[in-house]
Amino acid sequence: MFYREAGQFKTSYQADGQIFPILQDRLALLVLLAVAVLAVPLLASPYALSAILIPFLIFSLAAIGLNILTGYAGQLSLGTAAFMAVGAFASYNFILRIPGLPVLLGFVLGGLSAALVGIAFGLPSLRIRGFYLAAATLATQFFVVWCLTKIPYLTNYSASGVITAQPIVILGYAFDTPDRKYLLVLAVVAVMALLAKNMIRSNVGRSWMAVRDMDVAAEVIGFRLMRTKLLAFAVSSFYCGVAGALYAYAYLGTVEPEAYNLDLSFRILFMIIIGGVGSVLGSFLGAAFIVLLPVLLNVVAHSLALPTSVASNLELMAFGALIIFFLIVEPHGLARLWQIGKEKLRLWPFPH
Amino acid sequence: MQMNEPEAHFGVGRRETGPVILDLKNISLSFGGVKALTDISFDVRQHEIRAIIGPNGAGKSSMLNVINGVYRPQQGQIVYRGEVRKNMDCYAAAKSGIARTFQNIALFKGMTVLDNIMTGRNLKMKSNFLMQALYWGPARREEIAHRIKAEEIIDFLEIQAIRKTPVGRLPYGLQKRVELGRALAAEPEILLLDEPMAGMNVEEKQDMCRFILDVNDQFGTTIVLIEHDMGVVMDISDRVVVLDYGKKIGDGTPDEVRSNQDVINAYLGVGSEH
Amino acid sequence: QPAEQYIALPSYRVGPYAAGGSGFYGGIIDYFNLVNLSGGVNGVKISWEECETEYNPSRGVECYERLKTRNGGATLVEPLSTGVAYGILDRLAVDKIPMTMIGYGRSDAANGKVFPYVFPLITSYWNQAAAMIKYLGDKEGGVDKLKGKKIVHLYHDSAFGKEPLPVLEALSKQHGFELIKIPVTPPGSEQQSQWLQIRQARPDHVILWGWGSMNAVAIKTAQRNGFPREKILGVWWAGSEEDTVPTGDAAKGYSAMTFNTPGNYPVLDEIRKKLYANGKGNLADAARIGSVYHMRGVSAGILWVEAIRAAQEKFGKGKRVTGEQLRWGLENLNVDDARLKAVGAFGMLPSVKTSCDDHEGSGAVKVQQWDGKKWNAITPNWIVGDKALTRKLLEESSAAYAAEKKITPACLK
Amino acid sequence: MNINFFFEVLIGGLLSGVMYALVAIGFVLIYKASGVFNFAQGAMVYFAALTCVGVMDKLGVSLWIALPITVAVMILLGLSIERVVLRPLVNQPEISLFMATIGLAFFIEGLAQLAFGAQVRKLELPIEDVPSQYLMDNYNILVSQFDIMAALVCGLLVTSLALLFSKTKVGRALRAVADDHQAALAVGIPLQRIWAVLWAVAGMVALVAGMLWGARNGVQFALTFVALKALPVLILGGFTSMPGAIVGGLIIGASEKMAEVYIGPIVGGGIEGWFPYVLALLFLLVRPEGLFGEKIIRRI
Amino acid sequence: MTMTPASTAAAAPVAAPYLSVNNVEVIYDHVILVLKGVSLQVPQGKIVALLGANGAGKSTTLKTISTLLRGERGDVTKGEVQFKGERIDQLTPNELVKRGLSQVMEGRHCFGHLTIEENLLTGAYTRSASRGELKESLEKVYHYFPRLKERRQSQAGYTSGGEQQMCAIGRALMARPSMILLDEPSMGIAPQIVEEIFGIVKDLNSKENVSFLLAEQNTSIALRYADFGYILENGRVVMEGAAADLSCNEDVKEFYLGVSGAGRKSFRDMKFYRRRKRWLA
Ligand SMILES: Nc1ncnc2c1ncn2[C@@H]1O[C@H](COP(=O)(O)OP(=O)(O)OP(=O)(O)O)[C@@H](O)[C@H]1O
Ligand SMILES: Nc1ncnc2c1ncn2[C@@H]1O[C@H](COP(=O)(O)OP(=O)(O)OP(=O)(O)O)[C@@H](O)[C@H]1O
Ligand SMILES: [Mg+2]
Ligand SMILES: [Mg+2]
Repeated sequence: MFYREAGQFKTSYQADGQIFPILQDRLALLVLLAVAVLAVPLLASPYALSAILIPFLIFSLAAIGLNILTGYAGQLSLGTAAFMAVGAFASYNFILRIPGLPVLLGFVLGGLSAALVGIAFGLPSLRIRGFYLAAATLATQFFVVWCLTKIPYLTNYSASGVITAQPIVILGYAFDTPDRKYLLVLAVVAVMALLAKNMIRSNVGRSWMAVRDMDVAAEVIGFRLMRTKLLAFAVSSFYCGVAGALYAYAYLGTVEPEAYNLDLSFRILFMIIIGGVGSVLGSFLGAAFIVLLPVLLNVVAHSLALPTSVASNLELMAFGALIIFFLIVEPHGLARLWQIGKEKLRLWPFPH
Repeated sequence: MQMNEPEAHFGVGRRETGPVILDLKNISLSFGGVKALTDISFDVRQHEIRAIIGPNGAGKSSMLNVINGVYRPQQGQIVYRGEVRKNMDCYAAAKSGIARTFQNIALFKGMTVLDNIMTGRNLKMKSNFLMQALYWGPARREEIAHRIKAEEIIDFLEIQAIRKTPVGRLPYGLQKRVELGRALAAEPEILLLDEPMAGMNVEEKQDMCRFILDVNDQFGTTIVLIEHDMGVVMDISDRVVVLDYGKKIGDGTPDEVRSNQDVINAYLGVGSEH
Repeated sequence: QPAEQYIALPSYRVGPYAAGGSGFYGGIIDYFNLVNLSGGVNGVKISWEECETEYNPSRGVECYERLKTRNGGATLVEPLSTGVAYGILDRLAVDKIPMTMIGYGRSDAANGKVFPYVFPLITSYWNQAAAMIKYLGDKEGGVDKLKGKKIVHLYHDSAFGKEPLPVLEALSKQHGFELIKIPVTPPGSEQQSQWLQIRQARPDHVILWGWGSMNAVAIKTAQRNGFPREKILGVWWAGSEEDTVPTGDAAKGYSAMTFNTPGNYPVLDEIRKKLYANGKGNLADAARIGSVYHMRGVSAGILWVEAIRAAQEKFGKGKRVTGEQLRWGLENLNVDDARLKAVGAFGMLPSVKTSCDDHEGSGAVKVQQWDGKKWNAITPNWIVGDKALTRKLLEESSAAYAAEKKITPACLK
Repeated sequence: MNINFFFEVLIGGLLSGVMYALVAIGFVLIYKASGVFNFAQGAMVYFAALTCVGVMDKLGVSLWIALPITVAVMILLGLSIERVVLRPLVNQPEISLFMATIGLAFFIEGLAQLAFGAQVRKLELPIEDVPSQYLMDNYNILVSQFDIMAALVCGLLVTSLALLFSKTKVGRALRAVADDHQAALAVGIPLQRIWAVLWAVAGMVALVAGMLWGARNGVQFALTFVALKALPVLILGGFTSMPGAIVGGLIIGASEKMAEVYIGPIVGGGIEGWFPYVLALLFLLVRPEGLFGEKIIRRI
Repeated sequence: MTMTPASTAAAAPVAAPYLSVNNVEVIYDHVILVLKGVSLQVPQGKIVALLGANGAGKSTTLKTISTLLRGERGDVTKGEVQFKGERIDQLTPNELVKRGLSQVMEGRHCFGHLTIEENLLTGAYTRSASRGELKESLEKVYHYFPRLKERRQSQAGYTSGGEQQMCAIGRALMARPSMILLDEPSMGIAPQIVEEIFGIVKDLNSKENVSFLLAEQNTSIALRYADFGYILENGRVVMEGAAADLSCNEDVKEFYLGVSGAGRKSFRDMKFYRRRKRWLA
């Protein structure tokens, strides 16, 4: 009843081109942001902030990155964690070796390094497609982690091969408590999500989607395949790189290259598939699903007074089963489910 | 632009056919053992509607593919606007004003109708991706300017109601129309249409013809058209080239072609009343 | 409600390392149950909560954050995972919760001035590496006999496998043996080329610095290539039943480091009698009692309980101690042979005495050998390597860490 | 260069390649029949091996009794996967199906460990993994007799499956299904039944792989990782080709060992993890569909 | 408006329906209502044409019958389909083909990697035919479509649009069905061949008693060959009747045949965009 499009006429194309053309959506987003910025840091426990919300936001960012590449540009990739690792280790080295470098700039440089690596490993995509490309991107994954363990310079010659993120200080203000870190991450993620949304509704975004849907036709229309694909790799890796840096700086603190292993790549991939391939909202929903579900299952399973190993295994099985369940309900992911829900609501109470 | 107002068409005379704009000389193309095109030459004049007809597998689509650079002919030469090209490449073709539609609809299935049409305008967009990411100033103005053009095309093709629908969900006939829209969005000099009216009923074909004629009249767009409906071909085209088994067997005005015995044997069939 | 001493156990019982996780945490919990049966530590019962990490750093951090505030706040944490340990390393001092890293993690964390809340108890990788060389030297009849010998370091190609390199390299220079480093890409399910290289090099000894499935594969591949297992010496993460049983007879003669002497002890008997006989054991399979991982868990339990005891001595008997107080307990641990005898574990683990400078407390290890059925200790005494060397490395490395993190090294009270 | 050693490396590599191929076959089977990359293959290998030793353990029976029981379990598993997971997902985007197999992998892993516990087990096949004395004495070359048997088994498997695909109408139908689910349904190919059968066969192949790998490395969770070794084999050989799996396996096996032994020491070693992938990648640049894979048709 | 749905009832087929669709309603994606209660019948041995503008729901109707809708996230929310007196809405397409009901899908859908001949052979999957029988069937298809014989060894993905269309039709014939659902068979086919295809349809119909339900845009030819016709608009049947009656109907003439009073108008002379006329909208 309250969710209506009717009566909201767009008088300009500008208004129609908005990210959220429906007033209720805009209001909801504003409320959400207000809650996220004002209420959450006050109300949420440090646990929720530092163990749920921060990783949730960071993973969402990585998922947006992967979604740009896989969801929008159609290039299936399993190397996400590698790009995250490049972002983290590059940021670490820039901040370490350039005295006085602002941390945020360090993240940007980390992201740019990841983008460069992304371009290098994106080159094969000009010839290879689909699962072949996916399997080939594993080369990135293994190669990058190998480099990080083999080149002591990158870990500042630490004997154990781990890096310890420098404290985050921006303009003299230390982001050292969970709520501060949360706000920093939130800001970065919100801005980057907005930028992603902008790209997607402009020509770049359309070029990616065109290449995804039918690359030959895209070429005939005048998109240059090489440029488009490499740009997608670069932008995607940039996002992943920044996410990787945040993962090290705002979340783990001390990391070994192994933290960016194949497992992490897969987790990010799960997020976009479950959330919705080709949807920024889906990246968030998917990240929430993959971050929260195991926690919920863990809490539930361990409150059943089952032997721990039984509980742990049941948890794993339930996780797998729920993934399958949601895919069967909606193969296009949670974002589509959400959209259908909204469409129903829009029509409600007169369905047809 | 007021091309969606029917009245506008009264009094608008057909443009005169101009000089040769595209000249194909001795094109041969084969795939492994299959000879798709053998030594074909024909030209296209500015502003004309040029039809290509022929039985299935004659090489019509391949011909279009050669023109806009999807296929590279093994032999032959393409002269476009006076420039000789051994072969085109897709991007160069698009850049120099050749747009097309495809026989097996090649729309971007996951995108909305509006976005599909907007992709057609990509070569006209100048702002770089950073500006677009910021959606700021010039990038935003540019986007809106192009949106206006796209909306004109949408109005023209009468597909307003589906502008936000993902094209994958549309019925076949409408997809054909959207594809035409995408090609039109590029404001091409030459428009290559591969069976634009397949899968339409008479009423829809009439509309489609009208669209084509209007584009041709108003913008002077040169049109190369493949179509199996002889009624349509004979009615709207200026000249027709007939292919069979990759060879040219006829070329001329519709009337000439209609009475060409080779063409009747190979394609039209006797007693075809179209 | 009686006070309880709550300990956070971010454990893992599924995934690739489930076998180790279930044994280790099973041992801890068995010991806790045993202590609680006899009334707890001076009447304070121990409570704990587990959380499945799947050995994944991100999930481990979540577990830690979730567990740490439960039940009035965790007073100790043990993730048994380097990745998870690193992920929470920075948070410990803020949360004032001590963490033990029993037999893993960065060796320089033994410096309590830089890592006040971290306790790599019993022994660290560096001391283990030093002890290994000492043992090999003794086997040859003295470390000086190592001159001109060839030792292969076959390692898990990760931070873990590279950790001992500074020690091994320094010792190779010092004693004049040739060190051949051969990495194995994790997870290491294929090692044909490495073992061919080893066979080619004809080394006198092979140090197997492996983890997880890599170990069984190494032993099997050695057999396949006809390399004598007697010449292979594994680290303690390559020295459990889980590493040898799946290889069948191939592991016969293979030896590995350990900080528990295999055998039976009164404490294990009690666990059998009081817990498993009444269906209260934590292991699914009672046959695993006294297995390497289980014993390691029991040892952890013993040390923690002793730390609690020590902290209670100082801060109030019969009362729950806080994380900060337990940290003190861990830093002032003195589990000597008498104490071990009292808890029925004499000989099971070396005596442990910690201080602010030395959060490790021992550094002594043994070598055990697999006879095809079970592990047997083959060194009657605890071995300690060149501790001066490891101390030097430790100081350097932890100083670098302190500099990077802008920490001023100091002992906490 | 020591020529004898060179041959040892080469042969060792080729035989390792056979082991990879064994796992790759399972992937090819499912990919060919549905165009889906079956992420759960590794989990199935683990599940099969664990079920076999688990049954031996729990029921105290011999290998020869446990094997048929495991076969039955694997068939049941295949049938249920088709019924519960695949049937509702016919004609959905490939990536969703791929994801479903990931969910499946979790489920199977949990199920296996729940049923039989997480501890590492040994699996002893009647053939021992020691160097073949015969070859040692006569040619002074070291080859494990176990590997020779594995190669034979693998060859047999590939031949019979390749024949199935190329010579029977079911094979043709499978290729049709991989191209277009909807059209395959329309011509009356009983997609459901075919999938059920195939997943059952894939379960069997997983069992064979699980037995051999399990005997080699012990039956443990890490068996699920052997899939990672099979991937470069797949891309090199082509996702859709049985012979490709074996040829790809041999190439990957031999070249990765060569690389590790001869290039590894120069760059610090441990390159086996990525080398096969890079090799396969370079190869793809020349032939984007792999050695024997079906050519990708791009036409408009 | 001269004709109401009710008044056509008299013209409805009298023979017991071979295939009958009763009041089906179809929703895509849980929200898009496409068929709003469609009913139609195909008597045995007859050819029935299903006509209608783009998006009217013709293809959806055919997919409902062949139960291929499931794969496209479409749900039949109401109504039922009967074939030979049995409900078939719960059967799998494989069972339907076995019972003699085959569909030629719109938009070709050949198996790109299979050769033309292999494509045709998959069509015979449900038959347990001997090699000889298969060969005979193949020859028959090749006889109908000589072009296919020339391209028999080419991968279908590389053949021309028309060739693929022929392949799709030929493939359905290979199953020797007793009822064929044809979705736009004439699309993209040269006029001569179109006549031939319809000739084949008539042939099969009269010689082998195969029934047809064909969705077709080429109204004139469809009505020429069909016995009955249904006109679909916006997911509803708006008109039905004997083919001959329909082709005489003024509205049909104007909107579907493009002829009005003075005979066929040239496409060039259409000065106005047609305001689409709808019976119910
Ligand atoms: N998979 C789908 N998801 C959502 N909507 C669909 C889907 N398929 C078809 N539709 C919608 O259903 C309606 C009917 O489509 P259908 O394909 O049945 O029309 P048709 O009569 O066959 O048209 P045409 O003559 O163009 O082939 C259209 O409005 C279309 O947008
Ligand atoms: N990429 C290709 N590879 C191999 N053969 C091809 C390729 N493209 C076209 N052909 C062959 O070339 C011939 C001409 O094809 P083309 O698509 O040009 O025919 P057409 O005239 O458009 O026919 P239709 O009217 O059926 O669309 C056909 O026999 C076709 O099989
Ligand atoms: Mg064509
Ligand atoms: Mg249709």
